[in-house]
Amino acid sequence: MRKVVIPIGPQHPALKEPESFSVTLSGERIMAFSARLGYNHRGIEKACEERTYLQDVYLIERICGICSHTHSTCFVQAVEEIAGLQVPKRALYIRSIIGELERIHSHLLWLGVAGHEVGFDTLLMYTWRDREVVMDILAELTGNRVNYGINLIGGVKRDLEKQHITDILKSVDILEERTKYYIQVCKEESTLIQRLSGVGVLSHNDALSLGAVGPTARASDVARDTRADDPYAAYDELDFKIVTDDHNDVYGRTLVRLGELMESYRLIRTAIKNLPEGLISVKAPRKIPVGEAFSRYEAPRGEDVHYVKSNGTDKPERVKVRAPTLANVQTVAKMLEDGQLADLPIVIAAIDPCFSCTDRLISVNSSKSETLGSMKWEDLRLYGIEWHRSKGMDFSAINKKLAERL
Amino acid sequence: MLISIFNLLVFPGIIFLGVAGMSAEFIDRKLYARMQNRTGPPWFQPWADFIKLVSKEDVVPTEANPRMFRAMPIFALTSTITASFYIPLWSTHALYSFNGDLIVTIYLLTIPTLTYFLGGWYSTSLYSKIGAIRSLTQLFAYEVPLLMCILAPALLANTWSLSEMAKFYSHHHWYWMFNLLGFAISLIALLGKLEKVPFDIPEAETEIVGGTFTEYSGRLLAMFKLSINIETIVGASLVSAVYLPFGLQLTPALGILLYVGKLLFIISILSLSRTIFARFRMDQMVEFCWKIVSPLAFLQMLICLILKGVLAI
Amino acid sequence: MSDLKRGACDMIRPGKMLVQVLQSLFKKSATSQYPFKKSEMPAHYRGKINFHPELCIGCKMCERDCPSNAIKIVKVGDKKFEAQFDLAKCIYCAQCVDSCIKKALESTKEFELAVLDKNKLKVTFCADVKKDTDK
Amino acid sequence: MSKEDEIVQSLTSEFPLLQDKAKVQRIRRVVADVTPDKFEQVFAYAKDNLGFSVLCTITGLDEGSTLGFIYHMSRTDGITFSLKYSVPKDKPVINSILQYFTNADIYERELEDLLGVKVEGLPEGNRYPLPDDWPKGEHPLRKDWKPKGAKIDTAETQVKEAK
Repeated sequence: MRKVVIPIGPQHPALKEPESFSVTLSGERIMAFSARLGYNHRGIEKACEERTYLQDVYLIERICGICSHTHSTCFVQAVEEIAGLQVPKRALYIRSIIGELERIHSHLLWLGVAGHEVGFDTLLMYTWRDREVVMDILAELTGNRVNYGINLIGGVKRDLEKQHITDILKSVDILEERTKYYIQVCKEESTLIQRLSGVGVLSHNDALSLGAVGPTARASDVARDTRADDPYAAYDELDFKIVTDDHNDVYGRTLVRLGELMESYRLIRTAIKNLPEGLISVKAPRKIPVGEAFSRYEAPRGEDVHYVKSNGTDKPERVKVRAPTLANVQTVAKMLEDGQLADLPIVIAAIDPCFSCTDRLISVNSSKSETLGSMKWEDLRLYGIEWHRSKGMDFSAINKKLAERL
Repeated sequence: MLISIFNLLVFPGIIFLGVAGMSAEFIDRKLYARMQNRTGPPWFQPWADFIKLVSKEDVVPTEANPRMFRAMPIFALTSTITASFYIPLWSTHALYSFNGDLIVTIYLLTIPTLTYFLGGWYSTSLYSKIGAIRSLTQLFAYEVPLLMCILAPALLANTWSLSEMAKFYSHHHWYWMFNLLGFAISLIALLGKLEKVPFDIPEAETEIVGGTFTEYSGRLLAMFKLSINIETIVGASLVSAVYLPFGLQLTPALGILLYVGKLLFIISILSLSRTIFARFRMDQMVEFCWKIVSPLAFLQMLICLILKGVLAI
Repeated sequence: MSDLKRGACDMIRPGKMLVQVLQSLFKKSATSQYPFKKSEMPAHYRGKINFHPELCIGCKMCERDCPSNAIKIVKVGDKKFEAQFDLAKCIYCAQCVDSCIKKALESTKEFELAVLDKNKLKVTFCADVKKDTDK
Repeated sequence: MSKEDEIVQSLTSEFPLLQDKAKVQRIRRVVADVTPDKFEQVFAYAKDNLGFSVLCTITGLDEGSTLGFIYHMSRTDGITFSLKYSVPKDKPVINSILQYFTNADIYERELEDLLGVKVEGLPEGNRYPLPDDWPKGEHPLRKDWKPKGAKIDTAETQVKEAK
């Protein structure tokens, strides 16, 4: 059969964010795969150099909507290291608790997306319904469902109150119950297992040599977890198990994430039990002394890495972000070798890609610049009206009526 | 003449089937939503969707063959409506019947799938083409077990006419119980025919966007959607006529109620399977149909043949 | 079916979710009827910012710290300041609330801020009138 | 002696020129500065003999007259090693490390795009992360690069505009 090259993206129902893949197919079989990343580049690294550390915390937090706590904690850790700040224990514990809650919400989200990619929408609806529990808790603790804004250079902004603690414990109990059910579903529902098992195989050695991180690596039996290897926040005082699996495929990645959910519940319980009393932040200077720091954080998707260099002013000299997806996306080509088109969405989804994290820059365009041209909203609207008019459709009367009503 | 026009346009033609199809879509979507713990759409949602599509512009891709592209939805719609004429709905009489209408009905119900293939193929879009090939591959997988398991009751009844079959099963009250295996198989095949989860491979949106219908829009898409809805009703009617042929001699009012009940039962089973299964992959689907479903359909035929000998019909 | 060979699962049970799915039919749906039934935000929600002009001393710390340059403090009279907010720019991080030493700024629970006209998102809190007059 | 000190000692005994250049930044962080010509030897030594088997990322820096490159590597016990070297800005050419780490190409392409350095030995492929129609010679992470024609909306420019 003739080979066809089909584009997956930049706009495609399987991709939740714009990113372009092209797949060469022979029938249903994938012969070649190539990726073109960068559609989400927003210039955050450059923009960080133009802003103060205080503002950068919020900017960095908005790299990604799902692992926002990941990035802000990782950045704040680096800055605190340069400034030599001794962050209070209670703040570290609160950071860990929020981090684990974030992991829960991210993994539940992933499970739903995975279900959707293999046409199992019921799993999507159920997990996302249950995810609301943890989202509500996060909103209560931090003031918002995403972009928590709880980190501060030198600590955290908000304290955990008694009410919060009972609420967290209550919702963790609910979620644990539900997660046990999902583990059962994933281990027994045969139509689901058929779609996950033996798909997107990444052998142990490939995972090592391609530098896979997070659940992707752990499902290939690579026991690598930054929380244990390079403890940050309060993880050196918390006891937890690194969840690994030797299935090497998407099924293994599902089990690892579900296992991590169970670990997260346990972690939150111990963290709350051991929560020390005391301050939640120390005062940070506006100007950070000269220095550099390299900070690592285990995001839900894998190891997140930040490098910060300061030059003694209130603005950083250089901020470098390496999101986990960038490390994992290189394993996708290997996973898809000899795969089928039908498996492509779930294999891409199985690394839990977050392309907003991965790409971070696009130039701020002006409408006048020719090379970097873009259209203003109003121009686009007029263009649309003109186009429709040329096709014999005139909406001006309706528009007028609409304008009057508004 | 007038009666023919009435039959064609009102009952059991386009209006009745359209209304029934839309209601079936609503019931399916509502059940699906409720089973997923959602609220689901209001009753007029399928109508609103249909009206919206009809009022929109048809876009025909420049690369596509416009004649084929436009003709396919019409073929799909007409063939499904025609198929309904040979199926006895709540009595033992179909609108038209002759010995062999069983085969004609199945054949007519195959045409929509063929039009999906041709429509997708002539759209010339890559996604459409892959969807088209997939729907054809799928056709070969489910059509054989469907035909075999529908032939089994016909063998038992010793006729090729749906109406005659209905009469036979009305006389022999409990004989339809022998065909329950075939009923299950026909539901599986119906899922494949209607391209619903777990067999919605030809339009798996996460893989190939809209599959066959990627390039369709406006009225043409509305017609395809309507033909799928009508196919649901016709397919469910066929299955209920072949496998649930009881209560056909009741008064028309009770008969209609029973018929609606049977349709609801079949549609709910279809929605339920949509809810609790994940989508199959093409190779798994073909393997499943050939290695599991076909032998079972063959078994059903065997049961009927043996019964025929034992009961000496 | 490679899973069987690999021993991936303990049990093969198609339709594992059947029971819960059927139970859901008789449960109240989890959908929130949002625009018809307003949802309540938690106590410390970071919504639209409110400004108390009488407390402001014009130190402009909020203006300096705002990550998105959404605030402008303007002197309108003797020890009287007004705040101009561009809610379209605001990212609702509530850093200004933390930066304000006089607690002249506070987060409210208000979150339904979508409008068709972008200019309506420019809110000015006037100094002489205590309440937000722009609304 | 801690593991970090052992690493530093091993490095300095193997490469005497690293005498004051390799140091322990803090627990689990080892940093070193090398000259461009010695970089590859030290890099290979760290990978093969010291067990730094994971390449975390490559950071590119604009240091005024030079461009700096930091290769962050980590190993399973959590120790990370940041190896840095600089090349002059007027001759921005570095060698690819693809032979050591096959996953390095995306990081090196990022350097090519954002810092305008030529990476020798990088095979043809899609660029990352800038758009395909991005003008040549524009490298956003260079300190002298400013978005062209764009209005940078800061407090200062707002004040200027008001005047």
